[in-house]
Formats: sequence, C-alpha cells, structure tokens
Amino acid sequence: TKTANETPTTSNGAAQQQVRGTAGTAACTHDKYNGGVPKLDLKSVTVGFAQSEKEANPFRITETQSIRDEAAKRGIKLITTNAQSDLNKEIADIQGMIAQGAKALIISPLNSEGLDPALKAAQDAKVPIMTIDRLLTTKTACTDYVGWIGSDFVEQGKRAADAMMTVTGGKGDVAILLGASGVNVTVDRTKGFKDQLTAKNSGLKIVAEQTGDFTREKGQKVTEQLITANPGISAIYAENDEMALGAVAALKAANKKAGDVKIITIDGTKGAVQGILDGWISGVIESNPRFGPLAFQALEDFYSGKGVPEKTIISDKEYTQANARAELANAY
Amino acid sequence: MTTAAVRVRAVSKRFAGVRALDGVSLDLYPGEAHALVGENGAGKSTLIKLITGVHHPDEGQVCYLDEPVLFAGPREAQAAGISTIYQEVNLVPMRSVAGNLFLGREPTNRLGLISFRRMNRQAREVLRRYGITADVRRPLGELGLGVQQMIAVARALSTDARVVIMDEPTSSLEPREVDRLVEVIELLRRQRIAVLYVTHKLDEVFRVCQRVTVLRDGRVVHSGPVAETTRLRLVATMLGRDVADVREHGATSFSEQHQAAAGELVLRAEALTRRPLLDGVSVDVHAGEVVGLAGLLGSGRTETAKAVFGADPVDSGSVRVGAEARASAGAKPARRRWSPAAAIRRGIGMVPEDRGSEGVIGELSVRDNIVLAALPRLTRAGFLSDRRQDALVDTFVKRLRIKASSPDQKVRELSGGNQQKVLLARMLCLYPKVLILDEPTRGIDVGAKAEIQALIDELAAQGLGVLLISSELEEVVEGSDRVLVLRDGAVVGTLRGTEISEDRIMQAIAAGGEERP
Amino acid sequence: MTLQAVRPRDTTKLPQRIQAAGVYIAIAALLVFNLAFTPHFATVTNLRLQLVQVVPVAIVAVGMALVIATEGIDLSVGSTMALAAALIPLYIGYGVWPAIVVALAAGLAMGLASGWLVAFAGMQPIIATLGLLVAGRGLALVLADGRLVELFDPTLGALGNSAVLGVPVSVLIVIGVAVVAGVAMRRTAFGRRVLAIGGNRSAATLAGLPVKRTLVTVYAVSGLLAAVAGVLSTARQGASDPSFVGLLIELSAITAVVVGGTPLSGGRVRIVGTLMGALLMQLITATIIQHNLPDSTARMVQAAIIVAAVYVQRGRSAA
Amino acid sequence: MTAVANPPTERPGAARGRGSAPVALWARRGSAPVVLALVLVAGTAVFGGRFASALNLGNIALDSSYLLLIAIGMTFVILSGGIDLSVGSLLALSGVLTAYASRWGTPAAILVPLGVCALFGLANGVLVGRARIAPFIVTLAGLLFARGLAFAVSKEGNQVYIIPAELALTRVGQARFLGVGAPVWFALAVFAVALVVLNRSRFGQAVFAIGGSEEAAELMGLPVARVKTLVYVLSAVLTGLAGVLVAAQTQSGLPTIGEGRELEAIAAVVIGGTLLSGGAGSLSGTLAGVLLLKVIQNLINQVGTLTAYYQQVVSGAFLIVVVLVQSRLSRRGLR
Ligand SMILES: Nc1ncnc2c1ncn2[C@@H]1O[C@H](COP(=O)(O)OP(=O)(O)OP(=O)(O)O)[C@@H](O)[C@H]1O
Ligand SMILES: Nc1ncnc2c1ncn2[C@@H]1O[C@H](COP(=O)(O)OP(=O)(O)OP(=O)(O)O)[C@@H](O)[C@H]1O
Ligand SMILES: [Mg+2]
Ligand SMILES: [Mg+2]
Repeated sequence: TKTANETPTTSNGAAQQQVRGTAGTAACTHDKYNGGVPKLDLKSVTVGFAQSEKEANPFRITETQSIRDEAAKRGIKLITTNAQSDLNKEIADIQGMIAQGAKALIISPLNSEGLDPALKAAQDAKVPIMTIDRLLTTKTACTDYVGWIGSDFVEQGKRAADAMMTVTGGKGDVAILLGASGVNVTVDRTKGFKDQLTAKNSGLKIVAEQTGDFTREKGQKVTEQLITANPGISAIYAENDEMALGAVAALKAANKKAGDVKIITIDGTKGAVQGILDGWISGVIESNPRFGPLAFQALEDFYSGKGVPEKTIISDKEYTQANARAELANAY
Repeated sequence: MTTAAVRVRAVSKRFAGVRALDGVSLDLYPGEAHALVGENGAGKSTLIKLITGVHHPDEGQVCYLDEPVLFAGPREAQAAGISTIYQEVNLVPMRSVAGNLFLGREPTNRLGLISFRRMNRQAREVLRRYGITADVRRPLGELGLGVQQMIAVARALSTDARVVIMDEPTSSLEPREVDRLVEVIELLRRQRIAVLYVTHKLDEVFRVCQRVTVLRDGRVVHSGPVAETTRLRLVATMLGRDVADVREHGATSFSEQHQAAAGELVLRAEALTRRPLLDGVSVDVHAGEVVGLAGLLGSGRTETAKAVFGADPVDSGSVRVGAEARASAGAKPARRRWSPAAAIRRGIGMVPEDRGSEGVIGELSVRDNIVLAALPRLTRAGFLSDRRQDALVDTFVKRLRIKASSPDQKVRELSGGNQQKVLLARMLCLYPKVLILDEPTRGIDVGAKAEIQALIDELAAQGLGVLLISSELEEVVEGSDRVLVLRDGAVVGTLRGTEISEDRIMQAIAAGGEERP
Repeated sequence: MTLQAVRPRDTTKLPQRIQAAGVYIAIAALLVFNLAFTPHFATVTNLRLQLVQVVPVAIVAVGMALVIATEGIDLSVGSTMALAAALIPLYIGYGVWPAIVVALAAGLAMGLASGWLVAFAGMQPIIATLGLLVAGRGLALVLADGRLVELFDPTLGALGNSAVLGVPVSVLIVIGVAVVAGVAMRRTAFGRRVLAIGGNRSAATLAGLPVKRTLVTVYAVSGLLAAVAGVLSTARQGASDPSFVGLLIELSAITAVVVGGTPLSGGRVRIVGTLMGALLMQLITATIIQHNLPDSTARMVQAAIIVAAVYVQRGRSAA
Repeated sequence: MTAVANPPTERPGAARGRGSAPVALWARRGSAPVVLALVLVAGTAVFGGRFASALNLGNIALDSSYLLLIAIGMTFVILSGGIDLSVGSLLALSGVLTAYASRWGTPAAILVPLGVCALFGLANGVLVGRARIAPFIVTLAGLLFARGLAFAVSKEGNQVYIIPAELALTRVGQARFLGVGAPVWFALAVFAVALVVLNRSRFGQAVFAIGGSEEAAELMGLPVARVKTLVYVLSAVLTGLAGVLVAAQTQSGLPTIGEGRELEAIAAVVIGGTLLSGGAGSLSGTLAGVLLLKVIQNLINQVGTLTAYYQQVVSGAFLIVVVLVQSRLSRRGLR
C-alpha cells in the first residue's frame, strides 16, 4: 500500500514568491492610511488572520500554513479564524479579533462584496487590513484596506483557454467543471476561459458546463455523467485541481486511456502536476496560495514607510508536459 | 310537529371496504335527549362525524334546521351551533385547563389581547358549576382521564349551541359526575336544546333520554320513545338476539359468587409511596382472587396500578411476585429495577386506562397489536412464526369477538370498544398470573362487557389474580372478592365478601375523609 | 353469533397501493422521458453508472429509514461517513481489512453514541445527532489533518469499482443490506418493536418492550451503515476525503426515505420504497446533468419533483 | 374533595407520552437562561475584559440579531408541530432580492424581498396546511427552490448586486443606536411583538394547541389549516427581514449566504426548551438559546489558536453538553 499527498505542505519561503506586477498609485503607509494609524512594531503586537473557507483543499491549507509559517519565522504573534464559507461568520470573526486586541489584520475575503461592517469596525479601531486572494472590488485601497495581494482569476481562465487550445489543437467538444456556484473565483475563471475562446475564434465547442463544487467527489460524479451523455467529449476544463483529479478517476473507471480526454486545470497542487507526469492531465495553471511572506512584508513596509502598492499580483506558474518533472517539487 | 334540529336522511358511509353506515335516518328535535345505542362498531361515532362534517356521507343527506348542510369540518358545524364531545377525549394535554376550556374563544381585553385573569376566573366558575376541582392553570394532561372528560363536557356545554352531541361522555365518569351531567342535560332540554347522547350504559338511556335509536351493523334497527321499550328489549335489539335468549343467558354481570377460597399469594405490593399521589398503599392479590380498587376520581387507583406494574417510579415501597411474595413476610425487598418489561416477565399484565395514548399502536394491525407483548414467545432465533401468531390472534379475536375486517386492519380504524378488546387480548395472550385492569370495560358495549366480565370470572376461576379498577361501582361490587377503598392516595378501607356493596364503599370513602383531615 | 362473519372483503389495500406508488410513477416518468429525450441514456454503462452512484445514499437511507420508523432522525450520518473515511488511511498500514474494520467500528461507536443520547439521556434525536454531525466532521478533519489522502490499494479499488457478473460489488452490498433490513423489519421481533416504538412509545413501554435497547440498536445500525457507505465512497474515489465525503447526505437520505413512502411520524417503514426514493433522486440528478441544466434550474426542478412525488402519496393522515 | 395534587416528577419509561412531557418542559424553559448565565460568567472568568468588553458583546448582539429573527419564526413553526428548513436559502434569496431591488429605492428594496418571502411562506404553508405534506419535505424542497431562485436572480452568481451606500436602507441598516447596531433593535422589536402575539393572541394559543394535538384542535373547531399556513408565512417573512438587514449591512446580495442557518435556528429553538414535537415552549427560551449559541461560538473563537477542526469538535460537543446539562437542571429543579 502506498499513499501519496500525505506530507504536510509547507510554504516554500520568499524565494518562491515572485511578484508578477504591481499596480495602483502611491504606496500606502501607516500615516497615509485612512487618515493615519499609529505606528507599531509587529513583533510586539498580535496580528489576526481571517481565513474565509474551510481548509479543505490544498489551496486553503497552503494559504493558511504559509501565513502561520511566516508569522512564526518572523516571531509575530498570530491568531486565526475560519469563516467556513459563512459571510456573517467572517464579519463576526474579524470584529471578534479586533475585540480580542489584534492590531493588524490579514484577511482572505470570502467574497468581493459584503465585508463592510467588518471593514468599518477595523477603521473605527484604527486597525489596518491587508487583503489577500480575493479583491474587494468596490472598495478603495489605502482607505478601506491597505492593499491587496492576489491572483487575477480572469487571467487564469484565459491562460487555461490558451493551454486548452494548444493541447487540443483548437478543435473538439469541451466540458467545463465549474467551481462552487455563486463564488467569484468560479465566475472569473469561467469568464476568462470563455472570453479567450471567443477572442481567439477557437473551434472548441463547449457542450456542457456543470458544477463540481470544487470537490473531487463531485468532479468525479459529474464527469461520469457527462462522458456517458456526451461520449464525444475530448477535453475537460476543470476550474480547480481537485475536480480535475475527480475527472481523472471517472475517466479511469470508464476505461479511457490517459490522454484520450485532455484536461486543463487551475491551482497547481502536487496531485495535479503528478497527473501531468502520468499523462492524464495536459496542463495546470497555477494559482499561488503562498501569500505569507508577501503579506507580512507588506505590513512591514506599511509601518516602515516604504509603502504598500494598491495591487500586488502574485505570479502564477504554468505546468506543462515540458516542465512538470522539474517543477513537481515546487507544486503545493 | 316541530321542525327537527338535525335530520339525517338515509346516509351511508364506507371506509375502504367497510360499510360503517347503511341508509341511516334519524331526527333530532329541540328539547329532546335522544339516545343512540348499539354494539361496538355499530356506526355511532361515524354517524356523529357525518353530522359534524368530520366525514362526508357517500349517500344521503344531513339537514340542520331544515336546511341541507355539508359542513366542511367540525369548525363549521360548531360555528353553526352544533357542539360536540367526541368519543376519545379530544383536548390538548399540554395546555392548561382554562386554555382548553376557552380555546378559540378566549376572552380578550380592549386591545384584542387575551386576558388570562378573566379567562381563569371564568374557567373557575365553569368548573365550579360542574363540580370539578382542579387548578385551571395546570396542564390538562396532569389530570386523570375522568376529570379530563368532565372538562371536555364543560367545554362543549359552555358554548351557545342549539344541538349538543355527546359520544360516550360518561365512559370514565363516577356516578357522582354522571348525576351532575344528567342535571345539566335536563337544563339543556328546558332551554330547547337538542341532545344526541351516545352511551353503552343503558341505565343512563332510561334516566336521561326520551327517544332512542338503535344501530346494528350500520343500520337502524329500532327507533322510538324510551318509555315504550325495556332494557331487555334494547339489549336484544342491539345484539340481534331474542329477548328470551337474552333473559335466559343474561346480558350483564359476573357470576354471583366466586369460590372465594382464594389460592396462594401471587402478588404483594407493600407501602407504595409516591408523593403526593400515593401514600403507603399495600395490595395483596391471591391466585383466583379479584381485588377491586374503589375510589373517586383522582383517588390514586390508576397510580396504584401503574406503580405495581412498574410504569411509574415510586419513592419507596416494593412489589413482589409469586414465590418471592409468599416468602417475604416483612423481609427486605430485593433491589431490582422494576419496569413494565420486568413485570410482564414475572407474570403481571396491565391494561392501561388511556387506550389512545398508552395502549394501542394505531398504525399497526390488529394482529401486531395483539401479539406485541408476547413477541418473545412467538419467535425462533428472533424470527416470528406466522403460524403461531395467527393461531394466537385467531383465538383471541374469536374469544373477545373483536370486530375487524381482518387481522391486518389497522387498529386506528377500529371502533373505540374494539380497540379496548385488542388491548385486553394483548395482555390475555401472555397468560399472566396477575392481571391489572384499569377501566377494562370503558366504552365497551353491553354484550361485550358481559363477555369480558364473564372472561374475568373464568380466568379467576382458573387461578388468575385480578386487580380491577372501574368507575362503575356496580362492576367493582359484583366482580370483586375483596375491595380496597382508596382516598387521597391511601387505602382507607378493605371490604370482603358480603360486606361489599355500593353503600359500604361510599361510606368508607366518606369515613376515610373524616379520619384524614 | 356473527359479529365478524359477513364483512365485505377488505379492499383497503388497493387505493393505498396506488397512493404509495408515487415514487414508482415518478421513476417511470423520468425513465420514459430520458429514454425518449436523452441521447445515450439507454446504455448498460449508463444504467450501471446510475446504480453505482446511488450506492452511498441508498445505504445511508436504509439505516435512516429504520431510525425514522422509531420516530427519530439521524443527522450525523454524513459525519460518520467522514469519520470512517478518515480512519482508513490511518490504519491501512495494518492491511485493508483491519482498516475497514476500524472504520466500521467508528461508525458503530457514533451510532451507539447517538442511540445513548436519545434513549438514555432523553435528548431529542434531531439535536443529539446535530451535535454529533458538527463534532463528528470536526473529529474526522482533526484525524486527517483536513487533508485528502489518495489510496492505492487494489482490494479497496475492487470494492469500489469491480463487478460480479456485470453487477458492481457495491450494488450487491446495497441489495444485501436492503434484504437484511427488509427481512428484519417484516419477519423479526426486532422489526416489530421498532415499529411499535415509532407508533406509540408509551404503549410500547407498557407492553413491556425493551424500548431503550431497541432504540440504541437502531441508531447503531444507522451508524454502521453510514460507515459502510463511507468505506464504499472512499473505495470508489480511491481517496479518503473527510472534508467532503457524505456532506449533506443526511438530507438526501431523509428525502429518499420519505419519498419512498415512510412517514416521518414513525410507525411505518418501506425498505424497497426507500431504495426507490434514492434511485429517484439519482435519476433526477442524472437527468439534470445530462441535459446540462444550470445549477439554479436544477435545484428548482428537484424541489418540484420531490413535492410532487410526496404529494401523490400523502393524505392518509387526512381525516 | 380531593386536593389538587402536585404534578409528578418526570416519569421515565411509560408516561413519556402526554402526561408528563409538559411538566418537564415547563421547568426546562427556565434552564436555558441559567445555562447562558453560567457560560457568560465562565467566559468572563477565563477571558476577562477581552470577552466582556462592550465591543465584543456588541458584536455578539449584532451577530445574534439575524439568527434571533429567524429563530422567532422557527419557534412558531416548531410550536405548531412543524419545521422550516427553507430559512437558510430564503435568507440568501431575500438578500439577493434586496440588492436587486435597491436600484428602485429603499421601499422597493424592502417590499420586494418581503413580498417574495411572504409568497414563499404561503406556498410552504399551503402545502403543509392544506395539502398535508410533511413539513420536513415541503421545506426541504423550499430549501432547494429558494437557493435555486437566488442563483437564478444573480445569474448563477455571475452578477452580484450592490446596494448604494447613500440609500436610506444602507444608512438605517448600518446605523447604531446607543452603541448597538440597528439590526439588534429590529430583532428586539420583533421579539417584543412576537411575545405578545404568541402569548396573548388567539392565534398564538391556536399555534400551541395545534402543536399539542392537531386532531383535538381540529375537533375543537380551530382553523388548523389557516394557522399552519400563517406560521410558515411568518417564518418566511421574518427570515426575509433578516435577509434585508444582512443585505443592508453587507451592501450586497450574495446567493451563497445562510447555508446551514436552518439547523442553527432549530438548535437555538430546541436549546431554548421548545419541544420539537410541538405544543410547548417559549420565545424567551429561544432568545436564550440564540444567545447561548452565539456566545459559545464567540468563546471558541476567543481561544484563537484552536484550529477550525477543533473548533468544530468543541462546538458539537458543547451543543450536546448544554442540552444535557439543561435537562439535568430541569429535573433537579422539580425535586
Ligand atoms: N377512519 C376509518 N377507517 C376505516 N374504518 C373505519 C374508520 N372509522 C370507523 N371505521 C369503521 O366503521 C365502523 C363503525 O365505527 P364507529 O366508530 O362508528 O363505531 P361505534 O358505533 O362508535 O363503536 P364504539 O361503541 O366501539 O365506539 C367500524 O367497523 C370501524 O372499524
Ligand atoms: N385532584 C386532582 N387534581 C389534579 N390532578 C389530579 C388530581 N387527582 C389526581 N390527579 C392526577 O390525575 C392522574 C390520575 O389520577 P389517579 O391515578 O390518582 O386517579 P384514579 O383514581 O385512577 O382516577 P381516574 O379515574 O381519574 O383515573 C394522576 O396523574 C394525578 O396526577
Ligand atoms: Mg364510537
Ligand atoms: Mg383511573
């Protein structure tokens, strides 16, 4: 018996963190932020981290772990909460951490909208908030929050479409395994993918799009149904790795061979990159969860006066047949 | 002739294959009390439910004040002025007594809010009028069934009604309460209210009613003035037998005397105490002996029965059975978890008073209900033996004349009396050494009652010890070899053999009251 | 005397049968629809797929049916599945079978816990099992450190994916479970006790039945079956995924039970109906996915079919 | 005459049925606040000012207010012998509709969701009350349907509607009065009205009676179907109100919120001593139940270092322990 994926993934340190780009105007510092907040030494205060979803997939696990590791490395006292996908709980969590005396916050918003009461509570308490992962689209940097570090999900979808066109030669029937309904990651990754296919005038035809809820089990079940109903499907776009691996299981159970159906997926977990090596997955667009070093660096810069840019886009790799073997160790 | 308050014209009603009513007609006039009698399952309750809109007739018509009506439900009937007491006490046990009395018509203040002060005051008045002692703010379910029944009566009578229908209102009432009810009915008649009165107690027919209608198997077999008939004739019509035949074999009662040479002690309950309901009650039962428990409503008879059976916990006291009971004079009782299961294993059976909530399992069939307690005896390696079940069920269905379309019929669909027989059968098929019967003939028709009484006699003759509770004093008097008189949860007197009479029992109750302030 | 001689024959059964057939009618309608309008539906592969996919819900639903027959409910089944799944990778080092035994034992323990809370501590089933639902999933995640673990064990794989004479092993297990449950409910004293307790608990106690013991047994069976479902899901997925396995399965199972004609008020049970209820839910899902309906529409259609199927067979309580 | 006997203590075994349940219950009603007080004291003892600060308690109050609104409706439903599983989804639907309709101004942003929710409750109620389908199933279907509708309105989640900050709704929804958020005041006002309706109106008495014995209520001439229907309408409208307030707080309508809220609300009601089988219980118990749940959640968060998984284990175990302690307390209280 052999098990894989068992060892805890640790964040790979600042070396892995490449910033793809920054955007926005003046850098945000503690005396500019929201009319000015007191200067602090991070080592002497408590920092809070609000995670939005259960640590139930490699992305979230790595994200939280990366924050914890970095805090430990820098000797900063950290408290964490997890909203378990409940927006009200996330608001309560944030307010609770402020009440508990957290002096700076890193939050991973559950959604682009809806955190206003929490943001307001932080403003009132003069606690700066650094956001990671999802962008608060209707809020202003350096007023409502310090800055944002994250990926561009639409861009990820576009890159997935490009990869898809490359591996399929731009022809065939595609099925999309959508992420959980009503979540903007899903929305963006779908939009990017479809827009790019249209923009490139691709011959790929989307014959089915069904939600796999970002889980392996649902990805497997849905794929099983889809390939029975549409035996002609030649490619699958999975909006995260877990669903892709579910799809692989479904294809195996249906006696397909590796490569019969091309799978492109987003995230960059070890399992998926291994899937490339095994021939079942054709390409993986990375969505980098290792926010820890960047986030704490941003807080340091915020207080040191160096300043934090409005947007920091973390760089997402792409894993292909060509680089999978070499990059496997770097996948999370 | 005055116009009828209610006129039923040739109604028929079938329940999935069972013809409950077949062309029944009945006129009910203002100012009369009209008795409706018949065997269990004859269709009395069904007829009432057709009048009040619970069921709708398949054929025929109901007229109310000469207008054909088809009430959508009891609510409409009530609004139109037909007030009904249904057979099984139909109140809400978890609500207070006052809440039940005034449910749906609570007194309100100027803001339209319920005034509980007024409601409780009015409730107390109502109870006083009917001689009921109970705290009106307490949940109704805490009261004995008899009190509950009185409250149901009080509720039905305190609405402004032109027609009052009562389905066995006295089935768990004491003679005292029955007297009170008779007075009330007289009063109603004087107010030109029409009363339809269902009962199995034929005495009441002659005391209360002017006319009587007899149903048998869903048809009217007799209808006419009470004055023109006799008790014997009524029984004969109900049963469909000859008057002579009934006279010869009798329709009621126990054989006059048992061989009072009671056998050995089979049950000894000592100093059962459960404050504040029971206060040191001791009961001995010998093989072949029928011990009656007499007392007023709430005197602790049901509590005693339940304590002996292990259905209710006691603060102190002991129950011993068989050899243990005989060996035990004064010995320290063995500590053991006493529960109905243990009681049944050791040969005690009980038929509970409240058959609806503690007795029958409505969704199960007649067969399943009967064999329920005997399951351990009917299984091989956990599997049920059909043959043995059927044999057992067959025996008792025949012996108790349980009227069901088949043993597979759900008990819920049986008439009240037949449900009671099913419960008796459940316990009898255990062949117990001691049988506790709490109101065993409640709601049972004359024919069946006689049969059950005869059965008790027969079983006692075969060595069964019986603890008998009945609100019909007559039944206790005639059936018992020994009577314990209870008052406020304590034994206040013991009567034996020829001492046993209604008068002596009443005296004992009264005297007990003087001794115990 | 002829008190019971000349009663008309009991025809009660027929209309009841038609009423109870709501779920069959719905299944037939969906099959006809799919055969007519869904390409590739009438293939062996597809039909087998539907059977395989329904396995976990079906197994859990059988246990749930017994619990519901006692007028209870078991919300903890999904978490029990997760617990079972989480334990397999921890013990698979000792071999597959020991690992499976441990997983099943954990399910039994969960069931005993809810049974004890309901029968002896007198808690309301929905609250007792809700507590275990929350705690159980948490425990599973603690054990697994929240991670999905892939399992490459041939025996486990066979359990999930192989077939005997064309019938998948897991489907055979469902049939086995259903037969045992059906026989137990119809032919044994245990089944009779379960129904009696559900029908009228006080009456059952007064009839001397071992009420508490029976209740504990029923919840234990439900827990055990949930663990079986957890093992089978894990086997089929080739991975232990305690975060998601069995998530919300309690609602599907309860729906299957009720759609199959078992009332929530207890005292009655339909095992075959329960299986059919589960199958109906599966067919609805399949139809929705294969016709590529959007998620929102899918939920609404599902809601409508559930209400319709139950509506047809409702109403014996009416009177 | 016989004296009025005191009620017997809980009868284990046999008389679990009609006779004894109310007694145990009447006592149990009193015990949720006791447990709540204990937990509050314990929290203060362990975490001191961090827990007992005005800020933190205000947060708990705000967080509780939505749940309280839902739980009030749920109390009526459960008292009538039913259950409403659709509230979580309905909360999302109401929020989405609030945000959607906010383009037409505050009145629309309030009336549209409340109207739709009322219709929804009506559908639930008619199916339960008139068609006599089991409430569990009806509202389970409602759970699916409302969520589906919420997704449909927000175009499968592609469209998140935003509520303008300057709208009166936003300003009122986010206002604070005496340091406490507006939703808290709304919830308390509704609670006060509900108290009167449940305990002092015929409708309220009918709800109790129907839950206690539907058959008896029917035979006593109560409008059973109508009352049952109304109860579901009430639950849906209060949930709708909670949805409007959530939307005003978050200035957006998200179709994903509220999952699992139904179970939380049911738990709160039952912890508050209301019998799930209906007929007996109280709103004050529900209030205590809601606060108990939220305070416990807050306390678990206070630990801060507990991982999410352990938090789950602890809160599940806590739920069971609280209910157990409560039933022990109530039994003791009777002696
Ligand atoms: N809901 C029902 N479904 C099926 N059969 C029923 C139903 N209600 C009554 N019956 C049947 O109709 C017949 C008449 O019953 P009913 O209750 O009217 O008798 P009754 O005269 O009131 O008897 P009792 O004196 O025992 O109360 C019985 O055979 C009974 O089994
Ligand atoms: N005076 C009373 N007021 C209120 N409740 C009472 C009173 N007397 C008894 N009870 C309650 O009534 C129930 C049944 O009473 P008990 O067993 O003592 O009476 P009983 O002699 O069998 O009378 P019944 O004929 O009413 O059953 C008990 O649970 C007890 O709590
Ligand atoms: Mg009758
Ligand atoms: Mg009695």
